[in-house]
Amino acid sequence: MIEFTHVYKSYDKNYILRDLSFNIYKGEFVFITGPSGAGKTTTMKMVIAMEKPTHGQINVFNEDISAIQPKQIPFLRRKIGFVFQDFKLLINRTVFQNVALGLEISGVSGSIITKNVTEILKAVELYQTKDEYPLSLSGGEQQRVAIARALVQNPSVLIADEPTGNLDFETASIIIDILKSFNNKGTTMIIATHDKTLIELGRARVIDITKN
Amino acid sequence: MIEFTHVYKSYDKNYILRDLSFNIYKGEFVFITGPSGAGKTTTMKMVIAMEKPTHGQINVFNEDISAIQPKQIPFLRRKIGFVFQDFKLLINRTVFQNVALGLEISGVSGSIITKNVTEILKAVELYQTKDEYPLSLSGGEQQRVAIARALVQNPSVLIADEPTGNLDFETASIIIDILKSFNNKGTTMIIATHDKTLIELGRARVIDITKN
Amino acid sequence: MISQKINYLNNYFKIAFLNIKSNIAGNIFALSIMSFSFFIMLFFMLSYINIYNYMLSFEKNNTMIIFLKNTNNKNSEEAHFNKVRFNRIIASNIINKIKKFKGVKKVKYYSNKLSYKFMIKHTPKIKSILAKIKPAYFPKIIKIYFNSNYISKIYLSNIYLRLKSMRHIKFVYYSKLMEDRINQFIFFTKIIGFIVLMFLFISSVFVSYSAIKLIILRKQNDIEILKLIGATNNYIKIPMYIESGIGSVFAFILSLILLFAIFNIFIYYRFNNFLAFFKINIIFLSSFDVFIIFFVALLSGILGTYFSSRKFF
Amino acid sequence: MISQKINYLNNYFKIAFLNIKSNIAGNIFALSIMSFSFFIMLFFMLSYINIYNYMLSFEKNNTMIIFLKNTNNKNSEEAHFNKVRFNRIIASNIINKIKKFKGVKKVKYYSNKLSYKFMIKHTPKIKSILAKIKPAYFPKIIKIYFNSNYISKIYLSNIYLRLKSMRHIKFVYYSKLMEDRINQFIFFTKIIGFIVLMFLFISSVFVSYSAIKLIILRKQNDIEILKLIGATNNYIKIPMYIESGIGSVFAFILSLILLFAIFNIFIYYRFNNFLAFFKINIIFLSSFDVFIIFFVALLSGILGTYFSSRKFF
Ligand SMILES: Nc1ncnc2c1ncn2[C@@H]1O[C@H](COP(=O)(O)OP(=O)(O)OP(=O)(O)O)[C@@H](O)[C@H]1O
Ligand SMILES: Nc1ncnc2c1ncn2[C@@H]1O[C@H](COP(=O)(O)OP(=O)(O)OP(=O)(O)O)[C@@H](O)[C@H]1O
Ligand SMILES: [Mg+2]
Ligand SMILES: [Mg+2]
Repeated sequence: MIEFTHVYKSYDKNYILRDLSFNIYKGEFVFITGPSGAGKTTTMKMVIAMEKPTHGQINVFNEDISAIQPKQIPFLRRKIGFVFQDFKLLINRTVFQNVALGLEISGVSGSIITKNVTEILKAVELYQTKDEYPLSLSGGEQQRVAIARALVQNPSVLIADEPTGNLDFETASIIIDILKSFNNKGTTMIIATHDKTLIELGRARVIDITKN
Repeated sequence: MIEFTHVYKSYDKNYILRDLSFNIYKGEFVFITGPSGAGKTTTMKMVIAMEKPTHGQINVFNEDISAIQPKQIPFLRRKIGFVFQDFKLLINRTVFQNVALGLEISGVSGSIITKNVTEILKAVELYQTKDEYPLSLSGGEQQRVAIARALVQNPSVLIADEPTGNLDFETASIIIDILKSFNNKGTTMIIATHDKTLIELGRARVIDITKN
Repeated sequence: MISQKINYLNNYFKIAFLNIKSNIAGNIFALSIMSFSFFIMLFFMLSYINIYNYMLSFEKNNTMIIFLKNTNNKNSEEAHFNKVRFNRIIASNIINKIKKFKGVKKVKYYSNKLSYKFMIKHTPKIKSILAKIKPAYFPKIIKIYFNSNYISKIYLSNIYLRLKSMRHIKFVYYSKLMEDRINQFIFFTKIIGFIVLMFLFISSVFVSYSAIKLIILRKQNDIEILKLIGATNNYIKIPMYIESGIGSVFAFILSLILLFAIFNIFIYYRFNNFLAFFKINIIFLSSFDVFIIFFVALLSGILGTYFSSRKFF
Repeated sequence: MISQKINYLNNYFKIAFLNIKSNIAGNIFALSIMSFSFFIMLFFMLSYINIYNYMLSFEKNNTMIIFLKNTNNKNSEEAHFNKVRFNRIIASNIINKIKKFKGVKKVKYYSNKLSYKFMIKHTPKIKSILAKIKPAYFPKIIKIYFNSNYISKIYLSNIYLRLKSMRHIKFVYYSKLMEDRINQFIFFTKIIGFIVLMFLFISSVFVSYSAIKLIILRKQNDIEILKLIGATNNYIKIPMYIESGIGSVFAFILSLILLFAIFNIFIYYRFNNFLAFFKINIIFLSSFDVFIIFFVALLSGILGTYFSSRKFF
C-alpha cells in the first residue's frame, strides 16, 4: 500500500535519508523509529506529498506520489489521517470545530459531522472541553485533539508523528487502544516514536530508518 | 526559594489545583509529575507570574508573587529560565538569534552574547544548525533550542516543562546531563514530566501535584 | 452531487462569515482602508463632475450676437418714429433669413432700449457708468440661440461668415476664442478625469490587494493547515472572494454615505451660495455615476483578492 | 550604566531594522497606505492653498473709485479748455485731501479720456459697445490704492463716509458687497480648510493606527514570547516607535515626491495655461506648508503607534 524504493532526501545538499526502502501493507500497524533528527517526520511528510524525495520512488495506493497532479493532492490527503508532531490546530476554532474540519472540507453534511465528532471526542476523553479553544488546553489535551481530527474522517491510513510525546502512561495506553481498535477495523497505522514503552505496548513491526 | 502555600487555581470555576503546598530549596533538582491535564504547566506558569493563583500564596526569591508590581515582572523572569512545552521560539529568527534573545533583552553586549550562545549551542549539539530557522528543525531539535535559550542566561532557577517529550533516550540523557551540570553549579532545577525513564535517570525529589 | 454542491456553497458562506468574525480587527481595518480609498474615488468623481459641469455651462452658452448698423440719428420726433419703424423692418427681414438656417432654435431682437436694459442687467459692476449713457447710444442687437446638438466649431464659423456678408449688419460676436479655449479645456478635463480615475482605480486595486494580502498572511498558517488535511484550493479561495465581496460592498456603502453626509452638510451651511456667486452650481453624483464607482469598487475588490491570493496556491 | 544604555539604544535600532526586514510585505503595505493618506493630505493642502490664494487675489484688490461730478457741457473750444483746467484744479484739490488720510498708498486721477481707455481695457467683452460711446460721456475718476495692512471693513466704510460728504464728488464705489462676500467666503474657506485638514489628520492617525496595529497583531505572538523571557515594555515599544517613525518619514517623502511629480506633469503639459485663462495662478506648497504636513505626518505616525500599542501592554 505504501512503498518506498531507494528513497533519498536532502535539504541543502545534506542527505537526511539515504537509500530508504520499505513496504507497508494494508491493515498493518507499524512503528517508525530513529533518534531525534533522523528523518522520521520527513519520511511521513513524503507520504502525503508535503515533501518530495530527492531521488527514488514512493508509491501510495499504487500511485507514484512524485508524479501526482497538484489538483489530486487534496484527495490523497483526505484518505490519509495525519497527526502532526506540533499538532497544527487552528487556534481560533474550538476543539469541536477543529475536529469537524476534516469532514467539512469533504463536504459532509452538518448532522453527520455532529454525530461523528461527538463520538470521537468522547473516545479521546475530551467531550467536556469541546467548546474550548486550543490555547486553553494542556499539551496532552491538544495532542488528543489532533488525534481525534485525524481519526474522525475514518481514513484508510493513519500517520501519527509522536502521538504520545505529551501524554502520561495511562493516557498514552488509552490512545494506543483507540488506534488498535481503528486498526482492527482496517485502518493502516504508521506511528513515529522513540518511546520504547509505547513500542512495547504496541507490539508491532518496527521500521528503524537509521538502519536502512 | 520557591514556596507554594495552600494554592488553589481555577479556570471558569473548575478547580484544577486544590490546596497545593510545597517548598523548593535553593540548588535542588525537583521533578513535578501528574497525568495529562493535572496542572503541571499551570503550576509552573504561576512561578513566573504568567498565571495568578485563585487563592493561596506563592513566594519566589522570598517575595510574594501575587503582590508583584507589573514593572517588576520582567526582572523576575530574567532570573528564571523557562523551557515551554510548546517551545515558543520566534519563527522569523534563526536558532542563534533565538538563543541570544534572553541575553539581548538584559542588555548584554554583543561579544559576550556570541561567546555564550556558541558555547551552549555546542553543548546541546546544535551548533551546526545555528543559522537555520526553527521551522526547518525537527521536533527534538526545536526542543533543544528552547532549552539552550533558557540556559544561556545562567538563571538561578530553571523551569522545564516536558523538556524531553520529543527526544529519544540518548538525546534525553545528554540533556539531563547538561541540566545536572548546571544544577551542580548552583541552578535550581524544576522539571515537569510524566516520563518515568527520565525520573529514574534524574534520581531526584518528585512532587506529584495530584497527591497534594 | 447537487446536494453536495449546495452543502459546499452553504459552507463557503459559513466560512466567510466565520472568517470575518474571527478577524474583526483585520476586517474593520481592511474595510476602513477600502472605504477611505472609495471615498477618495467618489470625492474625485464628484469634484470632476462638478468641474466638468461648470465647464459645460460655458459650452452650452450656444448663442451668437449680431450688432446692427445704426441708422442716421435725426433729432425730430417724426423722424424718430420713422426710424424705429424702419429699423424694425430691417431687423425682421434679417431675423426671417436667420430663422431659415439649420440648427437655429430661437432668435431675439433687442432694440436700443432693450439692449440698454440688457447691459445694465448683465454687467452690474459697471452699472453706475452705463446708467449715465443715453439708451440711444446702445446698439440694436439680434441674439441667436442654437440647438445644442448643432454646435460645432465649423458650423459656428460657417454661420458667422454667412451673417457677416449680410447688409445692415455691423458685426457678429460669438467669442470664438473663448469657445476654442473652453473646448480645449474640456478636452483636457476629460483626459485628466480619466487619468485620475485610472490612477484611483489602480491604487484602490492595490489597497484592496494589500488589505486582503495582509489578511491572508495572517491566515497563512491556517491555510497551510487546511491544505494539509485535504482542503482544495476552491475551499480556501471561494470564501475569500465572498469575504472581500462583502467587504467591498460595505466599504462602498460606507464611503457613499460619508460623501453624501458631507455634501449635505455643505448644502446645509449654504456654502454652495458662495459658489453660486462665482456662477458655480454644485450637483451630487447621479445614480449612474454611483453605479460606475460601485462597479469599479467591486471590481477592485475582486481583482485585489485575485492578485493577492494567486501567489499562495 | 551609560554603556548599557547605549547598548540598549543600539539594540532598539537593530531590532527596528530587523522587524522591518522580517515583515517587508506588511511594512510596504503600511508604507503605501500611509503614503496614500499623506498624499491625499498634501493634495488637499495644495488645492486649499491655491483656492485660498485665488480668493486672496480678490481681497488684495484694495482700491476705491471716486466718480467726480461732470461740469456743465459747453460746446465751444475755449470753454472746453477752461473746463479741463477747472476740472484739474478740483481734482488735485480732492487728491490732496485724500493723500492726508492715514493708510492711503497711491492716488491716481483718470480724466474722461483716461477713464474711457481704462474701461475699454478692463471690459473686453463689451469693448465693441463702449467703442461707440464718446469719451466725453465717461466719468472722471479718482482711484485710491490703500496699504493692504490698513484694509478692514470699518476703515473702508469710514473713508467711504468721509469721501461722500465732500463737494464735487458724485459717488464712491468700492464694491462693498463684493468685499463682504469674498471676506465671508475666505472665512469659510479657512474654516473648511481647517475642518478638512483635521479630518485628514484624524483619518491619517487612524490609518497609521490600523497599519501598525495590524503589524502588532501579526507580531503579537512574538511580543508575548519576548515578554515571557523577561523583555520590558520599553524593549518592545521603542523599536516599534522607531519603526513607525522611519515608516512615516519614508511615506511622507514618497507622497511628496509623487505630488511634486504630478504637479510638474501638470505644468509640463501647460494645463496651468488654461487655469490662467480663468485668472487662476497655481503655486506649489511652500517649504513651510511642507513642514507643517511633515510634522502632522510624523505626529500621526507616532500617535497611531501610541494608540495601537497601548492595548497590548
Ligand atoms: N525544511 C527543512 N529545511 C532544512 N532542514 C530540514 C527541514 N526539515 C527538516 N530538516 C532537517 O532534517 C532533519 C530531519 O528532520 P525530521 O523532522 O524528519 O526529524 P525527526 O526524525 O522527525 O526528529 P524528531 O524526533 O526530533 O522529531 C533534521 O536535522 C532537520 O533539521
Ligand atoms: N487558559 C486556560 N483557560 C481554560 N482552561 C485552561 C487554561 N489553561 C489550562 N487550562 C486547563 O487546565 C488544565 C490543566 O492544564 P495544564 O496545562 O496545567 O496541564 P498539564 O498538567 O501541563 O498537562 P499536560 O501534561 O497535558 O501538558 C487542563 O484541563 C486545561 O484544559
Ligand atoms: Mg519529528
Ligand atoms: Mg503541560
